[in-house]
Amino acid sequence: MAERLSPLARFTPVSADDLRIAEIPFLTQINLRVDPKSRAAADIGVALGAPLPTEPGTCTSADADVLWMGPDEWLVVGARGHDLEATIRAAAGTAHVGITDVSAQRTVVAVDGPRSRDLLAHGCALDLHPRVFGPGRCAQTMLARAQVVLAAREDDGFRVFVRSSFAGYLADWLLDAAAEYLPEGTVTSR
Amino acid sequence: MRDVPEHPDWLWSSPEPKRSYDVVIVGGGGHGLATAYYLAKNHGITDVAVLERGWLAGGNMARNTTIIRSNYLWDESAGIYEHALKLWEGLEDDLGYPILFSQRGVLNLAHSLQDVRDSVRRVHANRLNGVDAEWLGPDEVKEICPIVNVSPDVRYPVLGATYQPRAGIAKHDYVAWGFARAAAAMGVHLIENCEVTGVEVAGGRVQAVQTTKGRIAAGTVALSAAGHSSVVAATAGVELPVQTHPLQALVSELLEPVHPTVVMSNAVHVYVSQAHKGELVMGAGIDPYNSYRQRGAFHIIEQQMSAALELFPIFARAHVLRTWAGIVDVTPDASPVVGKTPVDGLLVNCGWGTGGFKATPGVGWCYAHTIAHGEPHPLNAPFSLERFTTGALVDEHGAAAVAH
Amino acid sequence: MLLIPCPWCGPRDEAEFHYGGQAHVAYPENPAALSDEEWARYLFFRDNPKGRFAERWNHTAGCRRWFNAVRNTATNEIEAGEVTA
Amino acid sequence: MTSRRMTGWQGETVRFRFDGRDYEGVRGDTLASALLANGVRTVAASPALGRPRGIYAAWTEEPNALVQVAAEPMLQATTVELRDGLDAHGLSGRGRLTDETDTARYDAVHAHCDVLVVGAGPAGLAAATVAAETGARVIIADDRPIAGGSLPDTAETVGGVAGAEWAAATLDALDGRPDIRVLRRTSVFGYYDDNYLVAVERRGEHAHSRERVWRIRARRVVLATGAHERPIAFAGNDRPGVMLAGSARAYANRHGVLPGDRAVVFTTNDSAYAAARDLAAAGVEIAAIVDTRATPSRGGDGVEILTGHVVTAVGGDDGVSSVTVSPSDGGAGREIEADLLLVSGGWSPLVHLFSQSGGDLRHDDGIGSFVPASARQAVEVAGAARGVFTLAGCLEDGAAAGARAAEAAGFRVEGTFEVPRTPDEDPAAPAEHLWLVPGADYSTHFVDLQRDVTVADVMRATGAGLRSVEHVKRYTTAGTAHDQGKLSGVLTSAVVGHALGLPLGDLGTTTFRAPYVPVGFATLAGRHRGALHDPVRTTSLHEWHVAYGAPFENVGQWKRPWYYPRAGEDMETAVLRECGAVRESVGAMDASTLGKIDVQGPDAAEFLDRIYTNMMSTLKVGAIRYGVMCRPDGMVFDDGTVIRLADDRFLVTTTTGNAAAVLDWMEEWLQTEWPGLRVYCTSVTEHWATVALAGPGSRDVLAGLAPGLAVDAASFPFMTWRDTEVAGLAARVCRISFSGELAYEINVNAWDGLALWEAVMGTGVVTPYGTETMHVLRAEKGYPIVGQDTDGTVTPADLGMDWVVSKKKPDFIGKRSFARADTSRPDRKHLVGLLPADPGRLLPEGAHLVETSTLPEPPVPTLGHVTSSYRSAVLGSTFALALVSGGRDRMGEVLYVPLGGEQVPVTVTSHILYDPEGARRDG
Ligand SMILES: Cc1cc2nc3c(=O)[nH]c(=O)nc-3n(C[C@H](O)[C@H](O)[C@H](O)COP(=O)(O)OP(=O)(O)OC[C@H]3O[C@@H](n4cnc5c(N)ncnc54)[C@H](O)[C@@H]3O)c2cc1C
Ligand SMILES: NC(=O)c1ccc[n+]([C@@H]2O[C@H](COP(=O)([O-])OP(=O)(O)OC[C@H]3O[C@@H](n4cnc5c(N)ncnc54)[C@H](O)[C@@H]3O)[C@@H](O)[C@H]2O)c1
Ligand SMILES: Cc1cc2nc3c(=O)[nH]c(=O)nc-3n(C[C@H](O)[C@H](O)[C@H](O)COP(=O)(O)O)c2cc1C
Ligand SMILES: [Zn+2]
Repeated sequence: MAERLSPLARFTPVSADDLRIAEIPFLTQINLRVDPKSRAAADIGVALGAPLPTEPGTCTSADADVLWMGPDEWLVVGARGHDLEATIRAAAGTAHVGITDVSAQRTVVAVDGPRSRDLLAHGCALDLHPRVFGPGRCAQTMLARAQVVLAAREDDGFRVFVRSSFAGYLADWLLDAAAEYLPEGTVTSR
Repeated sequence: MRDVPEHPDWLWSSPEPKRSYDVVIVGGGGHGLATAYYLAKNHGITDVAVLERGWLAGGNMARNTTIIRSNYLWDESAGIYEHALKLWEGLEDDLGYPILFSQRGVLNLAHSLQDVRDSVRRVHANRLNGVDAEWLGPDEVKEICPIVNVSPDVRYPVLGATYQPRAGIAKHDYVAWGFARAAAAMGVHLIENCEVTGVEVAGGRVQAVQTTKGRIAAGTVALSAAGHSSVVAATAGVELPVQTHPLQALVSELLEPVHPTVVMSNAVHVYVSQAHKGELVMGAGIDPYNSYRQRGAFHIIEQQMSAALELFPIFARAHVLRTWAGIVDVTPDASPVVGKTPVDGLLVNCGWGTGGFKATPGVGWCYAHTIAHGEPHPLNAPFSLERFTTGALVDEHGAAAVAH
Repeated sequence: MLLIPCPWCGPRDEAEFHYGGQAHVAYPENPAALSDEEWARYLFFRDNPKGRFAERWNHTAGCRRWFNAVRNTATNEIEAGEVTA
Repeated sequence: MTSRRMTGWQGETVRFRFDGRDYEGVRGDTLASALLANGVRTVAASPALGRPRGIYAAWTEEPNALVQVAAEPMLQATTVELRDGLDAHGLSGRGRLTDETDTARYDAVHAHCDVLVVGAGPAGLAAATVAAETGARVIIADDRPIAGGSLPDTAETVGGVAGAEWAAATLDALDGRPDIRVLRRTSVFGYYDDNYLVAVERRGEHAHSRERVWRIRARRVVLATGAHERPIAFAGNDRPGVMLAGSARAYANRHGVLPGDRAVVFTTNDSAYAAARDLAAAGVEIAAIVDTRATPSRGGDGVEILTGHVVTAVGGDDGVSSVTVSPSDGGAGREIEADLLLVSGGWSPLVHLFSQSGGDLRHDDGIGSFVPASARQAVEVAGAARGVFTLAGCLEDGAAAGARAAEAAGFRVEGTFEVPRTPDEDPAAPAEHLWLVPGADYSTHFVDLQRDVTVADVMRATGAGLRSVEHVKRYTTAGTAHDQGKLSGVLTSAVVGHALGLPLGDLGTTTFRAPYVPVGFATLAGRHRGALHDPVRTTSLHEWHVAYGAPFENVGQWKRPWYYPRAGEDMETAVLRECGAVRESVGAMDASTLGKIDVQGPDAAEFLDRIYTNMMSTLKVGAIRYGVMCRPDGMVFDDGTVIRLADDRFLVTTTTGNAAAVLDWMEEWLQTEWPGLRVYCTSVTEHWATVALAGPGSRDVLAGLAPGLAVDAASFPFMTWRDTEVAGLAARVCRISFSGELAYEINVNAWDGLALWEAVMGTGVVTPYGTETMHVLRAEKGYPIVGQDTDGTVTPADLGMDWVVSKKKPDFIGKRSFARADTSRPDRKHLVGLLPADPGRLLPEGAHLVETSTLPEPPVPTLGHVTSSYRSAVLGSTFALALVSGGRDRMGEVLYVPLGGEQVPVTVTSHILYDPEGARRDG
């Protein structure tokens, strides 16, 4: 039987001193909708090890990464195979929540290294300065002509969540933009 | 050789407004001026003032990409635009003014199978209406416009195009000045820097307009204020189903002739021709939000450039010389409103959105008829305000989806 | 490129938003009870002022929330303090 | 060293060609300075009159010296940096596009800052330095290759060193600091709403990207863009050798080039005296200074000064050979031999960007030009750009503006900025505002050199009755060339004022528009070209389709396999084969692109009842229903299936093209109209891969792959779904059909899509089919495709789908519109089938229908048009779907399709042509 195939399975990771780009496939992703003031929200926070972040554009990391997506919407991201859906469902009980497995809806591209901000600035209109968009910040926004969820990590690292159908386009775009920051010949330019 | 044709020595004078006119036309754009001209010429009505808030024909008339065609989908539209095209064909002689009307043909490109269906549908509809129309394959497109990239390897390949050979472009300013001069010569008053600030209504009947040059009484008030129609109509308590948006255009520097025709592509949002002096004249889609600012946003231009280069790789090293915007009034069905309003004696001509330049002589003709007879001409009758109540829309964006 | 203040995400580029036209046009309580004129008014007639305009925006490329703002259509300036979630 | 270069001027030699001849210049030259250094005075003939034209200015304001460099048209020789191998040609006002592919890269970068400073002259450098001190994030952009703005032109000193040196050091110091970005060779060309500015950086032919667009969002902006020297309209003012005084000074000081041997200086103000002094020091003989004023303020360093005089004629056909000067009040003229005529009509602040930003201008009678008045955005203007014309003044003004900007952006200015020392300047004597030297005939008094517009042309325009500078611009074309009237704009207004007897302030200027300098199309397109022009969306099976040789159909941004030709097959044969496989055996299609929306919450059923025309709340858990959505105007907007997963949970599918629109639509109603409904919608389009398995053999194939699933018709009825394992993968199987055949849609996690597909293909009995076959099959069954068989003017009733419109629900979106006069008309266009009399005749989609077998004269009323048309194996005929006026009342009627002179007869039938009883759906 064929293996699972991630959207960027055919993409060769980039690995240079200043810039690294690689897919992190098969993460568990749950879209969570719940009233942040509800009991269920609090219970889910407890189950996930940290309260749901309610400050717009922030994320928390405990048992899973929880990214603020909207005033009543979060993206809960866990390791491959992590049954987050069950955890969240159990915590929510019978309350009115929306819990949807979206693990394959988006794939994740890690962009790391001191040039990551320069690279993303080619296509992202957000101010990515570390004072403004440092570790713990996340945003839904546009990167080039694709909608993405962007999360800043420590050490100039970013996670770019992109819809699977756009992943090939975005990877092409990232490679093309990255060429300037990579040693000659790292990327065969199109 | 000078590329500016010799203008006549005299265009129009700037009289002080009288206290009253039989007909006051609000808005001295192409439509207002053409209406005044045909009122005088066809109906002998010359006690007419055209009131213009700024400089004559400085609104959309000064800003449009000058595409003239009549290959619209619906019979109602074909009727009025084809009437206009026939008038264009004799207009230079009629006005005694060089308007540089050039019937170089217009190509409307199709980029998807659905585009193809819609295009073929329009070609067939046009033929039934006596409008010249052809469906061309990519190779034939290339023959007519060799610089179009018809390679199948681009993101949105050209699958074919509709072609109207009689379509083309004209020099917008000269058209306006030609109408203005001819109307003024027949006694019409063209009054600039005269903004209409209110329409006076009593007993359900229009009485006068208030202007920055004082009150002017009128038997009939005919609105032709394009992007500002709602603002003026609102002062008479009349609401119009239009929304005002910026629409941008741009030109390149002057270039030796490379582009022999007019190419429009709705799917990738570009339309372009090369004006007689040599500049590429190009437009895109409207800016999405309501605005009277007469300026648009820059990303629209950037997107337009990437689309333009997909179609015309040869443009890569041309330069954008100037960008600008007009403000256009758009109706829900992308067709105009020309006819009566609930206020007696108050007529409206608006909603031409992104495509009313080509209609200039046609709408002037029909609107003048409507003013003179108090009833619409058969060609503008379908474009009444009532259609929004009955639902009998003339929906030109659904299938035809071709602006301008 | 306007900078539109999303009440949730903060100011973002216009390209992230979808314009929703005039605000506060409620879907009629009972459409069946309306005359054709009244229904046409709901369907097709919206204010189009030159000046202050209460309008709707959707932050489509961001939090996907609809919100209202008051913008001056003559200058494009969005009034501070007039943005509501 | 070349002939007109100042002795002792050092520089690395650069070789270039101009108009086919080889020359040498030095590094740091512009093409213009190198041409002048080589004694080339004439660059090209003027566009309309064919008069010889030379170099008139020294930077972006140049109106004359246009060149083509390789494939790039219409560059100003004054801004082209000389490089080895440069090959340029003079242009007469029109450039050439060439077929050569532009292989250069272009890109764009977003940038944010607290303070953006435009211009790195003394004012801009001071502003940036002060702002940077506060800790603010600063961007300073300047369009020139080296720092200092006009300082390198003037050879003034700052802080005891040469101005250019001070500027270079100051800019370098800024460049090294964190949070400060220095953009050289970068023109800010547009100032848009909300302090969004765009700039183009010229990075060089060999840089990674040749040009880069900067999209800058600045909290505050300081415009320190300097001023332009003004021309004067006089007879023969277009001759090669006539040059702005400040520009000639720049050629001497910046490039070590003497633009002539013997010069006459014609001025209305003091600044040209400094130019004369510098040029004299460089070795140009100054024959005389012609000052329009009665009393100039300073001595001419021994040069003859003719006060109260003007230039009335210029001798020399190919270039200046003499200058005739006369007293302003008439009287005899005097001819002075000279090969250079330097002109200064005063200085006009460069207000383009300020005006673009929405700021108002006012006329300043003191400097005789327009200056910034009230601002509408967060912007300061500093230095010469607001009429400060002394060096010390510019430094101080810049520093103050930088401080104001940083403070307004929330930073604190600590301490004070030491304004560097500058030499004392004599107080300037008042300038005279003379634009036009009176003449008998104005046919060689040029106002716009590039457009060949003279004062006579302007007067002709005013003579024709024109009163507005906008009309005069359009009548004469003054100000519309590549330089956008940087020099001619205000001059034209002034001449109009002269002609009409109106003050310049009343006339105003024409409108300033972006771009400030011309910007390349390719530059603006940036990376969005070729494959990156617009995202390509693909499914998890994409590579398989590619490997199998499928051509693709673009549906929105998606790539969908269209059909799968086998060796030797054309499209028609392949599609007929695929259709046959589905009707007789079993086929599979990648249906992953369908939009999928998860709708959850206690009020989900109520919500869907309002959104769809039919009833969804009565749907049983485990069941599936087809649904149609309308817009409030009653026109069909989308269709798809709704499956009920639980009491409070549904999965909605949408058409491929409409997925995003439907989700937005749902959110809009939920958030803005029905916030009380407890419903959450989430897109899961790409979470699932969907394989449609269709045909009488599909049950066996499914049974083989899903041994745990009871597949018989009773256990798994039509329009129900089951969760199970297919090919060992967790799957949701829906029994729905878009072909009329027994069929299933198998949904698995997209990561498993390829595994599923390969398992299906691995059975060896399944034929892959593409969108074309799907279209044929559904059309045979009369299933409409939204967007193909509808066009935004079609109601469900028009489609013959009354059954999908609930009569029970009190309301749903669109219901009210069905009762309007037009929507209830009997002669509306109905979806019908058409069978051509000749079963081999394929009607073109888009063809129209008419009533009669002979075509009357146009306009011929159309009855409607063909929306879909195919060859059908099972029907043994071609067939079509069409929207036909009153179509349902025309069953059996013969109508005609006019095709190229022929009237093709067709019979109107039901739109359901195949298996109308639905006998095949259970296999
Ligand atoms: C960028 C652009 C490209 C276009 N391209 C094309 C094209 O290729 N082909 C095509 O057919 N059409 C095109 N159009 C549309 C076309 O320009 C308009 O539909 C048409 O010009 C409208 O009619 P008009 O000429 O009378 O309008 P305008 O010229 O706008 O005339 C209206 C006049 O009313 C005046 N006015 C407004 N309010 C008042 C008041 N209160 N009192 C007095 N006067 C008032 C205005 O100042 C203005 O001069 C384009 C439009 C734009 C903006
Ligand atoms: N004596 C006089 O009458 C007189 C008149 C005018 C100026 N001046 C002198 O000129 C100097 C003016 O200093 P300043 O700093 O105000 O101006 P500046 O002219 O020295 O510097 C302005 C800089 O901005 C650049 N620039 C302009 N528009 C730009 C754009 N859109 N994008 C990027 N760069 C752009 C220019 O090319 C220039 O490099 C002073 O030394 C002043 O004394 C003297
Ligand atoms: C068909 C057409 C051709 C134009 N050609 C030029 C041109 O060659 N040069 C130029 O500067 N502007 C050109 N313009 C633009 C005008 O200068 C001006 O921008 C436009 O009329 C809008 O007016 P505004 O920018 O003053 O608001 C052209 C406009 C049109 C409609
Ligand atoms: Zn938001």
